[in-house]
Amino acid sequence: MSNHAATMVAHKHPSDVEGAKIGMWLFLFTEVLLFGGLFIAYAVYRSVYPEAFQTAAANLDTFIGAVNTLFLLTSSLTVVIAIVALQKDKQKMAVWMIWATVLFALGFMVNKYFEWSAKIHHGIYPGSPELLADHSKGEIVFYNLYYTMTGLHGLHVIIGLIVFFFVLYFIKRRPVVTEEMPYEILKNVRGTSRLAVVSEKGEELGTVAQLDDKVELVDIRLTYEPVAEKRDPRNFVKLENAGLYWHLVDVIWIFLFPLFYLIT
Amino acid sequence: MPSHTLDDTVQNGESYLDVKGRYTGVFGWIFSVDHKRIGLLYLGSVFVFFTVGILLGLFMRLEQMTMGETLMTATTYNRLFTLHGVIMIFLFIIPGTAGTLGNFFLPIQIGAKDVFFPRLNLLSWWLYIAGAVMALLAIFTGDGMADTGWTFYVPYSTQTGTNVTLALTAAFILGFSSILTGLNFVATIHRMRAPGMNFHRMPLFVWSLYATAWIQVLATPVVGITLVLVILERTLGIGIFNPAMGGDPILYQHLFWIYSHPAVYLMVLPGMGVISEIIPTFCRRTIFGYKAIAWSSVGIAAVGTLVWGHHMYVSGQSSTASIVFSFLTFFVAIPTAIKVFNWVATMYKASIRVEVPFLYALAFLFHFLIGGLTGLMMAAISVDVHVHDTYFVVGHFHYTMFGGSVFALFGALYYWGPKMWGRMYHNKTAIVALVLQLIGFNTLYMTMMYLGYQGMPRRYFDHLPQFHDAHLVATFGSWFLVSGLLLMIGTLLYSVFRGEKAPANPWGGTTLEWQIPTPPPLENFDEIPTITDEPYAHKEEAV
Amino acid sequence: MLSGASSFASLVDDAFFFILIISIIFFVGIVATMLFFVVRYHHTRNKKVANIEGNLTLEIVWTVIPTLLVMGMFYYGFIGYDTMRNVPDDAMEITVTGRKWSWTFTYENGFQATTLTVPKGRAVKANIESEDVIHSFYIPAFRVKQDAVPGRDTYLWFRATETGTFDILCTEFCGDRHAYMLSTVEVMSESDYNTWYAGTSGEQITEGGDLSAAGEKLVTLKGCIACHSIDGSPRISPSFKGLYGKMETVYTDGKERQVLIDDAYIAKSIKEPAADKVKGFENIPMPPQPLSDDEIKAITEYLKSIK
Amino acid sequence: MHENEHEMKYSTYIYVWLALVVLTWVTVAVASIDFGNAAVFVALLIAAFKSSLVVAWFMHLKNESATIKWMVATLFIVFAIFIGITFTDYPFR
Repeated sequence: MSNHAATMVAHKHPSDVEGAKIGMWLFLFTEVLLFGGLFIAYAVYRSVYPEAFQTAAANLDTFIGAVNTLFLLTSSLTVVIAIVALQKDKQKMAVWMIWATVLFALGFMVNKYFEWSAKIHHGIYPGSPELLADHSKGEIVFYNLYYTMTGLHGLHVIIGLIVFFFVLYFIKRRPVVTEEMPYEILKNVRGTSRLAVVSEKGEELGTVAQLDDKVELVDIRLTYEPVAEKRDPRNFVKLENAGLYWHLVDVIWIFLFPLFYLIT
Repeated sequence: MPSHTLDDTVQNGESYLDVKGRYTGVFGWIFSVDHKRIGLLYLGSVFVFFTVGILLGLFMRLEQMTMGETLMTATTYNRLFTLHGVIMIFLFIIPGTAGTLGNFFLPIQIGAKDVFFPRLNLLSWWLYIAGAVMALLAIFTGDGMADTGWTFYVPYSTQTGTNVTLALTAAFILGFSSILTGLNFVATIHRMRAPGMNFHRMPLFVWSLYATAWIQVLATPVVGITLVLVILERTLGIGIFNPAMGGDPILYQHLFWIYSHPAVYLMVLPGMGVISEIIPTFCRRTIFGYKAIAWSSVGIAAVGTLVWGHHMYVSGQSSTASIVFSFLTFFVAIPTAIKVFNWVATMYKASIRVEVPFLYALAFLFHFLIGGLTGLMMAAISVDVHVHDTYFVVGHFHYTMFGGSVFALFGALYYWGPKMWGRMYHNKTAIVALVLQLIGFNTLYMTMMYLGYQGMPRRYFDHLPQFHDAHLVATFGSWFLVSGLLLMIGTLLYSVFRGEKAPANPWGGTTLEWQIPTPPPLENFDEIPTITDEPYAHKEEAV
Repeated sequence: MLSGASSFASLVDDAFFFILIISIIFFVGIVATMLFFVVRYHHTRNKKVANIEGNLTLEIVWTVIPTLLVMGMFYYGFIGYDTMRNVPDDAMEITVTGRKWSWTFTYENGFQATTLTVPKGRAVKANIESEDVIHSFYIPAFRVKQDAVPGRDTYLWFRATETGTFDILCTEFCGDRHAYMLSTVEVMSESDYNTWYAGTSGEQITEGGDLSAAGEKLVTLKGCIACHSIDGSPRISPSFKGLYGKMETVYTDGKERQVLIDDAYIAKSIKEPAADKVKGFENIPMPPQPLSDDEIKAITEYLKSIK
Repeated sequence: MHENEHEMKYSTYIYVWLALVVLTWVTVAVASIDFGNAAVFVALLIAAFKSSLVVAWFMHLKNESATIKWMVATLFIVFAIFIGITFTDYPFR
């Protein structure tokens, strides 16, 4: 089915990579503007409460932030390396690099987990009594934004992880898939009627076309060799689009890091 | 893509309505990735919600016939106008022209076999349905439909006990559906034009959809995150807009209108595109000022993103902001005026056939002029301070949205209906329906504008005695309007199933959709045409 | 048209009519041309069409002329607004407080009332605040309007030019009784106003005099009667009539129980409205009211008096 | 299939990555310098530079068609307008 569909698409706009790219970029635009709304909110509140933002930012751990930045930058590097590897038909290298990306992304999330739980442990989370009682309004806004923006970003990291697992599945999947083949399909394959039919004892009974009512069951064994290590070109597009998405997640963090951790 | 619904044995040239695919019956529709079937799916669902919206509006008018409580309590009334707004905006007008006619005719008009991402196209319809179901769930679960108005202003929307969260989730999903349609259209227009069809040979409907699609892609995400922030405040207490937590409720309005103002252009631009198709066809001549009309669509979309603050003159934003926004707002009038002048100039030295679609185009111009000109009154700050949030605004936006884009949609259904379902409408019934609509529409909304200038605020369950007579007149008008609308929906439905068979080109149109059989075959064209001329090349001697 | 009663009325109406007249000229002109073309170039009269593709001069003309006109309109709207935002130095100040669903007006001497009284001919600056959600303070006859935003103080000013009584409305949707968040402004002559103002006092209502009468004033002033009627008629909250001394079924932490409505219950309901919610009204949120003990006592006395 | 893809080299990407790491160090280092009100602009400037490296090389925008480049430009113009016009409000209250 999927192969059939693919040929039909190709028929409509023969391997139009450019169009697929336009689609992907437009999708990224919507992601940028989704965060964009929050960046507008950040800009507004920072202009309203400049001192409070600095006080609150000083409470965030710059070291953890910087480490996380490095994690994401490096994971971006491993993604592009995976893409190049796939382009050079080096499947194994590509798979390893995607695993590295996944690992860095997990490292990022683990860091984030410790960072958030430390803050929550100190009673700093949206709507907490300590936050509302001991902090100025500007700081409350800062933490609300911090949790919303890094939370949404974290959600995107998780989505990215899931996407990479799918890509891994597609790359590691054997290029030729063995499927059960019902007789209805098999009979349409050209030449089937000329296949020789052999009894269990080994004597020849004639061709499929000559079968009569006496035969109760035909056991068909097909042996074929899958084409090993032949890349499926669609995997490349999948990995590239996953990569584009992942770099966007990186770009957003590149802005989140100084805005929340460094403006002390 | 059609392959999913296709046997390999499909006869090319067979109508898309008759094609037997992998699925049959209703599944042959709701799983079809054919852009034409998706267009009709949208059309059907959109008109179901339109009918509901009309009836909600009628109930509101009936409540206003008397002072005090008559039909319903204030609580019910508040939910009713919220639902009316949500349905009419998110479930009707936004997908109304782009989702239905855009899906159906955009690929045909540019000489393509489908949109660029056919499966994504089906997904956006499914998301539309998911959003609609969510909105319906909001009515029947929890404390019932939100009572905030479709604008969901904080802090009221974060405090009310009604089911705002579910209504917002519905709006978010519908927004996502709209984004996917826009993304698909941009990719389609960029990559799938037939050979020879450069941007300046595209039909003007396609131009308007192009501008619309960009608004959908660039503005919708901002409102998406804004609605999410309100949901977060209601569920997790993250009060980004909550003044008790240092937040600013006016920031919500900025973020909301960053989308929702351009959204009015994404409601009206496709309507303008339709008018740019109907007028040259029935004038039997080329359109006057093709490039001016085409680029003014882009101009409207561009300037439209700069003017959201004119909804906020009295909100408490700075006076500077009000003045800047007022100044910018007036510039939207220019490309709009250019369009109107060019349309009228197209009628000059033409050979005009006065058919129902053309009458609707005239009605569009009539209403849209009133809507646009009253828009100028409200763009002027001092006047808006007086009329803001009164019935004047309600009248104004019904003139532009309803009298404008929706009348264009009606005209388009009479114009393109014969192509879509291959059958003609009943002429006399259609004209009677139009006359009823015109009488009712103008009585209702002109009276509303009068009431607004007298000081009648919008979203009032009840009214003061001095407003009573005008309210009565408006309600009378609504009866004419509703009967005209129901008659029209009836006659269109009749034409779908029982109408006379339509010829391939009943109006003598020159764009590509008129050059293929009626109803169109599954893949539109046997052979992709090569374009050598402008879209509205009519012969000098009218036939 | 609605008669105007402030110095802004003519500013707004003039700008409105300026735009209206230009609009009518354009509207009539365009519609007439359009209809003329439809008749003149109907296919029965004109078979030969002219495929005119455009005309640059015309395009420029109908771009430039509307641009100039709308700039004129902008200017007209702008000068009106400019006047509205620049308060004269000698303006008297009044604080307008919006809450669900009533307005309270506080004068410079501390006197509070639920209707507004202003002198004719003097500039009045209204400082607007909100206690809960966004409201909008609107006096159609004066052509003024400004939102009351929680957490942010806004203002407007006006100079009344006619004596009489005019409507005050709320124009930002604020809930069930939005349409009844009404009040009036009474414009008096300068001398009448001075006499009236001299008779007001900013003393605490509860100071001296009849406690029950003070309570009656308070339930109006604090907006209680927006939700609680005093004549037994149904509104969104229990009526005050006959409430005191009644046994009522309430929900406390989700459990039903019977309570006697006495001084203690009333005090608690005012300070912690969510603690014991009367059955049938358990979903109606009432905000805690920042009232002094004296004020609560006065209200309790008043409730006792309306059996 | 990918004849339109430019040749890719591992080394280019590693250099870009190194530049990004160095710039991250620079951001952290200059954060301790007191630029006053300009601090946020310095931080944003470096962030903008870093992200344009990612967009141009890692997302290979520099090899994309003019159409896509124009689209990206449109996005940033629109976003700049959103922020810019919002700031006709807050500083003037």
